[in-house]
Amino acid sequence: MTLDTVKHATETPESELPWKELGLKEDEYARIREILGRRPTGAELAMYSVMWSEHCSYKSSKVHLKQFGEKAPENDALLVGIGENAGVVDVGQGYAVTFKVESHNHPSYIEPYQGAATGVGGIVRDILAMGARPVAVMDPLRFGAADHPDTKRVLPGVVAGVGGYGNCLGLPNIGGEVVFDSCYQGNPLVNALCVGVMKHEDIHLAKASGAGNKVILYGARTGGDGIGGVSVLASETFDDTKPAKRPAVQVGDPFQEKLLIECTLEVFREKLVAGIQDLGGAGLSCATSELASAGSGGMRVDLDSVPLRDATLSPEEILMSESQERMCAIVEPRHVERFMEICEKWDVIATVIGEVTEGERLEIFWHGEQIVDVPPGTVAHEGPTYHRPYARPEWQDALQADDAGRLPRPATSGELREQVLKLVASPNQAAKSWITDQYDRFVQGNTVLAQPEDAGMVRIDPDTGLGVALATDGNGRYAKLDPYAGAQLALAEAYRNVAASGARPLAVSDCLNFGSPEDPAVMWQFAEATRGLADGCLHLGTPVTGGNVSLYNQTGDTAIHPTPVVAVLGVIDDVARRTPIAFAEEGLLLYLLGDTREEFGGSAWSQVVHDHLGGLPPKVDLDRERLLAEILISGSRDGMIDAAHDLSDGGLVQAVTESCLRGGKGARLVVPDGLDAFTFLFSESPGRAVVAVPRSEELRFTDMCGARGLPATRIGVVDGDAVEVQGEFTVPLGELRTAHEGTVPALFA
Amino acid sequence: MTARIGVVTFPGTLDDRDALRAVRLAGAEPVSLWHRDKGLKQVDAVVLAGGFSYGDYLRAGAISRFSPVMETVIDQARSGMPVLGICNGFQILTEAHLLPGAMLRNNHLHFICRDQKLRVENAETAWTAEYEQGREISVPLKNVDGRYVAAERVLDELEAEGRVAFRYLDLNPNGSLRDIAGITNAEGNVVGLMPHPEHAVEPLIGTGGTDGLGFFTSILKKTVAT
Amino acid sequence: MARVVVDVMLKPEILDPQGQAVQRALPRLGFEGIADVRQGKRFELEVDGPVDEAALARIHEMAETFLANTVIEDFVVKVES
Amino acid sequence: MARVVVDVMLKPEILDPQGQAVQRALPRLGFEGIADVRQGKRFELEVDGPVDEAALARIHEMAETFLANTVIEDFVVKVES
Ligand SMILES: Nc1ncnc2c1ncn2[C@@H]1O[C@H](COP(=O)(O)OP(=O)(O)O)[C@@H](O)[C@H]1O
Ligand SMILES: [Mg+2]
Repeated sequence: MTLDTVKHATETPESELPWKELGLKEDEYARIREILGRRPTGAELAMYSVMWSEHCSYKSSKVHLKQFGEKAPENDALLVGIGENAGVVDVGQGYAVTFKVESHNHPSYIEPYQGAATGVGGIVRDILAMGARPVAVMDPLRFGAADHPDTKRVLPGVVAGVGGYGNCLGLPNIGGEVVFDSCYQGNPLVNALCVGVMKHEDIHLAKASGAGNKVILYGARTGGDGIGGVSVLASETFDDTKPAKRPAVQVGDPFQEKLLIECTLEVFREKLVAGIQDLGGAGLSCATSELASAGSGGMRVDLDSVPLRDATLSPEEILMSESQERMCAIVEPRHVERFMEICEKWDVIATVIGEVTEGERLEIFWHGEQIVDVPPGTVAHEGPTYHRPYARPEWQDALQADDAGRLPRPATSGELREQVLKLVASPNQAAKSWITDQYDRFVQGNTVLAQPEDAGMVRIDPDTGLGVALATDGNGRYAKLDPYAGAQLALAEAYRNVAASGARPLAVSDCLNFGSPEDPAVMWQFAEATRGLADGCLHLGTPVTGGNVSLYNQTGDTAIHPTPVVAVLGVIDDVARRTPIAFAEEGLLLYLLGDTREEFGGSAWSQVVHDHLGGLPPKVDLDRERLLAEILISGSRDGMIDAAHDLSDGGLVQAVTESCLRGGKGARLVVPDGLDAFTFLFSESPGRAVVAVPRSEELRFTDMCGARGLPATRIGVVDGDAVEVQGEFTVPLGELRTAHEGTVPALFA
Repeated sequence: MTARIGVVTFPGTLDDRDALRAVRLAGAEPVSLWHRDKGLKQVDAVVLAGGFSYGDYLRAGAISRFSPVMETVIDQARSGMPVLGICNGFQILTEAHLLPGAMLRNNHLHFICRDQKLRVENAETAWTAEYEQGREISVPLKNVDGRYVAAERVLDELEAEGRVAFRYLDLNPNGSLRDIAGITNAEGNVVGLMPHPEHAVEPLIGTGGTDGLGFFTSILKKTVAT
Repeated sequence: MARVVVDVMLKPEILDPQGQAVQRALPRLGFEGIADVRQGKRFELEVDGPVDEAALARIHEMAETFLANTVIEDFVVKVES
Repeated sequence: MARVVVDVMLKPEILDPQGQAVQRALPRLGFEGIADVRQGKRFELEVDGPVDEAALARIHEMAETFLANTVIEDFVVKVES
């Protein structure tokens, strides 16, 4: 076979290329020809096809994502916004924090362990590439029905993969989510978040400038992994009846990544790096074109110098390979020797594969012949933009009309008690410690809060106690009922969780998991959710700093529930002031903050007791969320509250169960005037939290709430070894614990 | 002059910085040691920290055991230098035959991370002198290859000589024989255990207690005294 | 009782970090001349009853669906003599 | 290049939870008649040069000191035909 060089392409304009097989549309191919003024070479086609895929180019989503920039709130804390590997926020004392959540959904369904593991690996490299030391990970997960046989295959594999990779890297896992719903049966969602810390002056960007600077590829050798994975995975719905479509799976090597982290941090420390980019989706195609287009000059790469694991790889394959644990750095010639020494110290293979040039083109050579000659920006950023049609689905009205308020409620106290136990034992509400105990939460010695707390919290300065808190949330059931409100509810919940831990919410990252953008109903859900999230972030003053979109999460014509997962980052000046969820001391007074309304649409109760999804989700009030957060933060700072737990799915009874079991103490509860016991226990009105206040602080605390206009209702006291709802029922803690903690091990152990 | 306590970093070691911090909090001088260097920088004692050295590939500790630094550590340990192996460090010590037995995959096959109760069974080793015999402590446990096994004869010998240094309480988290969480050599200078005392040295962090600090104050006293 | 062995190895194109780590360690231990190491799993099955064609077919199926993950692994079934 | 295989199995008296987990899962998957399962490791070594007695002796030593931990494991060295 003759090599398809640029010269050859010019001479054979009519040669047919497999653009269709690579996932390109006819007009996209025409556009490439127009850009180049000739037909692309095979290598060029490979690069354009991966970079213009949905996954890399955001072609269906970018017209909507624009809002995150347009509606960005004024926020002095934002140091680097959307567009870089991850956003960076100022957390004070000279520190900056970068965080991002990303999806690895499709690969995790095919090969749960490796899919999840490489998902963690990928997001960690993104954070590293910003110049930060990664300090924690989180894993928002969604699976099919808990009792479905395939969930028994997927969940243990995913959990072992998240743990296997993160534990081996030495990153504490400080939180996440586990949600079961049959809508995720063929499309589990594996999202992964990483947070990193650096000093302001250490921020690094992905750009290649300075003619003569060297392009250094370092880390693992390049193999035949995941070739075409990007385009095939993201452009088409995965269909497991056709094994031929299965992309090659990537296998991760966390040990290699750990070396990559230490080695990279050391070259940063010695200021040897002018620009840096991790290799993720689209591998070298992505790294070289993005580095070159963000810089001032062009770039020349000799592909022969790329260290290979498999000597038979073609140049196209080398460009598309998604082998894990690789990074690409731009280094001034005078620093190359030292850079190499540090790589050698860490047993990391490093190779100069090219250099930054005076020109404006990205030129790639193979055996001395030119196979790529493109304007890098056209590959990296000028992919197609679709204005996909969207329309509110015709079933939406009927779904919203099917009000959960009409569902039969428990008629007797006995029935109420039964439903409480059923709720806290249901897979979604049950304790997840069987899962989270497979993750190291202690490593690095800075973990202040981890699962099952409302937010994960790590200390970033041992001397001052400065720390950050993070929570991720997303409720696909709410979003299905109303995607605009659903996205805001996810935001509100994560925001509230962070505030409940005592930290001040600062910034947002998100992972938008949806079905096929080619379905106008799904596209409408997507448009509504992004609009809701952007409006919500503007209102709360928390900018979106970055995130990820995962589309085509559907089986046949059936899409998953729209699932915007929102991560909120907060800062706390001294982690000693953090608020845990545990009711740990008898005599603490329990206060319910916020208003409780009859809101059961999309609720856990409607799902667990009636297998019902309909009506409207609870009503969001972002001003109220803000006020609640201020009270929670002041309460923590001024030592007025000993414990706090936000109220979300499952309502009050779920929160009280978790806090009592965590502290090993019971509670006596009184149904407040004006509420019935059922609504009191199960309503999911947002903007609420339950707090435990020492008697000595009661007056100060209620005065503060009163002065600021936040309803605070005394609902009981921490006491004994049972949860008692006066006049209704009593459940001994032991019985509650068995119900709440037995479910997940019984399903998966 | 205070004691110099070395902490070895192998490729893949994770808890080295935490161990250095624990040494500092105990009042000793922390010294970083690198796996490729044979020299021990005149330290008085060595900690082999936790993690996944060499990815735990082949067997946990199997590859690290052959590093240059271990040649010296093995030598010095045989002539009495105190060595503490935590988790991966314990695995390295068994692979190096400084301690008997071996570590295998947990009986439930999962990585497990929990607050673990232990009993200090031998308060006379170089690393436990600050505890009273029988003291119950709570420190984090986190591993996947934590099941201690040895031949019956070896176990009997360990018991008879009081060389079971720590035993799991309440729950045996991994199927370790005779609930063994940690052991010592006959001389009491080499100690290995699976749980992580270096993660229990500050309020708030980890378990939120300081039950693990005694390991580091013990060695400080011991090395300053001698 | 008869013994059937199932050897499961990563496919050649799939990264084998364990094998690599072993190979890289060998020269340091003074063992030269090993060009490549791959590490896989070996299952020893004790089979009740005769190991006839039907039994082997079942074991083959078991290996394919359960013992190996054929997305990334190959396997071989052997009757131990 | 010649291939030498080293099989490493836990000693029979050592509990093998991985093998047990496999065995327990089999009936649920519809595979009956497997009385016992043990899971071990298989190393495939590609040897430069001839696999003569000297080479095999070296590989034996490598297995004994490195590939297997003889406190808990047994091993077998085989030349692949
Ligand atoms: N996959 C997971 N990984 C880590 N932590 C998790 C995971 N799933 C749940 N958690 C943790 O368990 C706790 C309870 O989860 P959840 O009920 O979803 O919290 P909330 O309702 O407050 O958002 C939280 O601390 C959460 O971070
Ligand atoms: Mg919460």
